[in-house]
Amino acid sequence: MRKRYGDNLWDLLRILAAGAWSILVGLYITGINLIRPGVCERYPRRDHRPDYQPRPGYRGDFALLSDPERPGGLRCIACLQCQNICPDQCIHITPEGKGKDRHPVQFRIDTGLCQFCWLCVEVCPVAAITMTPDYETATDQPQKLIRDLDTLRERGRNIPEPQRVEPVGCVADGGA
Amino acid sequence: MLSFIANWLRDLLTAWFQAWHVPLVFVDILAWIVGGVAILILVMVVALVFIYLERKISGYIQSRLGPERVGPWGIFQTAMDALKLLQKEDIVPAGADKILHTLGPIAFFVVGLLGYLVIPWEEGGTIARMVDAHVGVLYVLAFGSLSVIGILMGGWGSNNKWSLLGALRGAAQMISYEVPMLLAVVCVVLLAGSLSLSTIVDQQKTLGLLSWNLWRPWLWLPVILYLIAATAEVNRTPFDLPEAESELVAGYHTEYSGMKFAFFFLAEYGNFFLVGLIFSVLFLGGWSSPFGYPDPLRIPGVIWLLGKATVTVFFLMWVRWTLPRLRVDQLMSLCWKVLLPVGFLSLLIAGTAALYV
Amino acid sequence: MTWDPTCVTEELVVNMGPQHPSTHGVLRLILRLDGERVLEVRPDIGFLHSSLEKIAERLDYRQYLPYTDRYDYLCAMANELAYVRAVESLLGVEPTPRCQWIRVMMAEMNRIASHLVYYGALGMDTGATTVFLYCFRERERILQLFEDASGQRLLYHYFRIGGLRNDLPPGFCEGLRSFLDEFPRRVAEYDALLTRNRIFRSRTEGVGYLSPEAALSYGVTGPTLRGSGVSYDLRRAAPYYVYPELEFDVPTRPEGDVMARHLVRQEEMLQSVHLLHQCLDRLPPGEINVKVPRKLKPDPGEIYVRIESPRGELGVYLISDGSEKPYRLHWRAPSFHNLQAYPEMCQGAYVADLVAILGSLDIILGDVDR
Amino acid sequence: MSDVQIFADLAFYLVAALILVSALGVLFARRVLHAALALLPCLLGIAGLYAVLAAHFMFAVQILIYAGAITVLILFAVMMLQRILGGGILAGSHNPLVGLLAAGTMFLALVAALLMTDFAGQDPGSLGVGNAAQLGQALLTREVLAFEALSVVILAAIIGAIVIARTRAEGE
Repeated sequence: MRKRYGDNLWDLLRILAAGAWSILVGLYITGINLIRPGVCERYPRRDHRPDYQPRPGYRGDFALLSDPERPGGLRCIACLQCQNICPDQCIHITPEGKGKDRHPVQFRIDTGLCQFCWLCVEVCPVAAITMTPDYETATDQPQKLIRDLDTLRERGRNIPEPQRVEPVGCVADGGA
Repeated sequence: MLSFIANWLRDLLTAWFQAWHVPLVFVDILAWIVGGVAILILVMVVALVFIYLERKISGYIQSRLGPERVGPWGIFQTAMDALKLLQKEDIVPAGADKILHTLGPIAFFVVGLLGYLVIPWEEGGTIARMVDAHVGVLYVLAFGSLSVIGILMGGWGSNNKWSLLGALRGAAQMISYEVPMLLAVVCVVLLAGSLSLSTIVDQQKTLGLLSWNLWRPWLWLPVILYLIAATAEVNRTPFDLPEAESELVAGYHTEYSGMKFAFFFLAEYGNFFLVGLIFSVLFLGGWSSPFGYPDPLRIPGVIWLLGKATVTVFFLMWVRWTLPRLRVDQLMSLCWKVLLPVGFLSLLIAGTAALYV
Repeated sequence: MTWDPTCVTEELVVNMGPQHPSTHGVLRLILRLDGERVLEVRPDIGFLHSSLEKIAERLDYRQYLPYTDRYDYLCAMANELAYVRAVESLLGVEPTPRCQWIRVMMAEMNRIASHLVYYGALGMDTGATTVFLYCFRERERILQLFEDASGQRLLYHYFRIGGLRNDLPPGFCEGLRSFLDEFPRRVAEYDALLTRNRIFRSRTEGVGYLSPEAALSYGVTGPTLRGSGVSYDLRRAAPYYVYPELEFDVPTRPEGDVMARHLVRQEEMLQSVHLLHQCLDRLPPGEINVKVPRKLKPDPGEIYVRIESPRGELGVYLISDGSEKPYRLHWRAPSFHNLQAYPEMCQGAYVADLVAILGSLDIILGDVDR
Repeated sequence: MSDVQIFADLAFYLVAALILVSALGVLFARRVLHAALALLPCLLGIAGLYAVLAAHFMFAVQILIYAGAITVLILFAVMMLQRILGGGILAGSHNPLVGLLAAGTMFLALVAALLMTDFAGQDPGSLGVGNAAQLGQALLTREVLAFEALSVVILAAIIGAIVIARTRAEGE
């Protein structure tokens, strides 16, 4: 039930004093925070943490790992498992060749449709597809969101091994 | 310094006008025009600066950075925003009362400027000197009470229910809080024995910091009262109900864009700074130096006044970014049940002090 | 002089939303106002309908998992937990102990993160903008931990059927511990800045009253129910995973107003800190994944699994017809049920109370509309 | 005639024109809201008249009370009473005869007052109508009976308003 303040004078004064005190406490807290350094980062300027990179395993952009001994220079065997598991059907692969020579001639990922769930990376039997920690993928042109084979190959050229999270976990004592 | 320039100009003009047989009354008219333009520029600059400061201070309070892109530390951000607003299309909502929609921000802006005319910038340095000599305090309050008309016009003319609700809230709030504000000011007037702002400052100048009205215990209640009521008059948190964004979208200026919005916005900060100026004049010794009279540092009075007003404004900004907003009924009961009795009490105290201290 | 019958204060019908700063998304409230008083409020939902239940019928069990993150985006871990538990129960798979501990940890961290958003949003609704950013500052640290563990900040897709995406990364436990050590001090700061503020108290105390009977009959759950004095928490009432082994209180408040719900959530954050300390102390080593078949084909049957999400009882009702895809999936969304009690709470409220009450319900429109 | 006098005369005619025009606006505005808004320049013009007479106190009080408070109250009431956003009530004369009678009586009274006043010997400054101190002294000494009577009337009005508001609140 709604209390009626000010029914008696003493109550009113007490409430006013407590209210004024609570406001002063609030001012103290905001005042302290005014002096504390801010936590925001000057994002595109990067003078805060210039070498910041997300951890391995961050789901940013796609890359296809290279293997110079295989046709097409890619590890990918065009088994279509990633295309099949993709919930958004954003991967389109055109395979070529039979058996050991099977490789993709077209590998298209529409990152505009992608929900970055990492399922394609998990399902890949040869660890050919991976995701890189590139997080600045925004664009104002939808066609720039589509990654084709050349882009993916180029991105994967500098990645020696697929980006996986190390299986080192912490246990009860808090150590790694 | 200012009055020196003004006097020199006046003498020059008088000489010219006499030479050309122009009635001398035009010297006064010209002085008014020059003063008015100066005030207009001042208010514009002040509003831009304080919008920037508000954003920066709120940023720091909230562990953010605030604007920092345009210019060093983002100091040109508000200027750029103003430019952007000027370029924008002027949208009048369908079914709106076009005349009122246009008149609203203009009325708000013009009325906001008028209060500056009687502020004593330095010794004897008001623009409307005749008015200030008789009723300076009342004059400021009178034009403060008019600013609600602009809000009502804008809120009504927008043909939007949120605007209307905001305007009605604004009207109710500003009329109500005028009363405690008047009571607080009357306490100072009682002690000063004059309605003139210059006289009120003159009484606080002798010992510098020590002779400020702020240190007189019988004026402490009016100080608090004035700060609360003035915050409510300029619609700032915790009394920003007319434009409460979480309730009324943007209140009375929901439907405004471009120039007209800029007018509302600038005038709001103009009014806000005016509150700081009047507080400095009433309680912080106005243009007088805090180190005694005459100023040992020889800093112009305008600087002191602007500095004091800035400190007041900073305090109110700090309050704004700390407190939640009151509800309409609580706003009204705070005004009529708490502030009004406290106002009468402080009037009693101030009256007693005026008689016996 | 004739009296013009139109010359009366007329009721004002206002659309609040779907585009309104404080309807927490795209909710449309149809208000009937008498001045500032609310005569009637009718929530109109469905603007964020994303047919998540239908999507489930199109995809197989594994593919649907990333979608669960997306409908209640503030506690994605809880959604994943509910769904993963449902599928695993249907399959008869029991996750490893370490996996269970980590899942509980993640769910509790997500509870803190979600309550922080609630906390700040209520402050925002009542006009105190600053506490919102303080809450986001602390939430950011949790999100950073989530990003380290799962690779994403908001839509984690961290749980898998039968286990987890990966084990906890190095440094995770240290990071969490330092956060947990600092966080209670931050809560005390919010408490002093917002909760104990006189203006905030007068805005929330006695506002939006919901009686325990009404709450139960509307199917209200979670902190909103506990704010009405009903001590009902699925972590206690129908415990799952390691909750029976953990020690925690179920905070309850009898007042049934906005403030009561607010205090319940504030206390819950501290309880979650307590729970997380226990999790960190007792986290067992071992495997995190159990082998599940590549093609998931549960036996025909149906199951209802519920967990305590930050918003209340989150249930998954799953029917399998023996194929790779669910035959039917239904979410029992806590926000949807809590929102039903909203018109009841708003009786006799002011316009300004509407947003405070809505804030105290802590609804997510993605959760309401699914 | 001095320069100041010319200036004052000019100001007087300007202000008088403003008052007349806006008063006609009040009379002939089609919407009540516009009529209420037209009242504003009218009242401000009257304040201007006081300013021309160097009655600064009256000038400020006129703005503060009439323009700032009464007009706002009228506007407020009009807005509350209007069918909200429904076009607005149209102004019209419901009973021209009574109105004419009232206006005529007022006019006669004003003319009589004008005729009975001796303007020649009066200097606006010496009257002290605009001086706060003199006005206050007059109110608390010579005119104290009228002052007190007025305050009783206002008190009664306040109590009456509260009573009306209370019964409505309980009736809800």
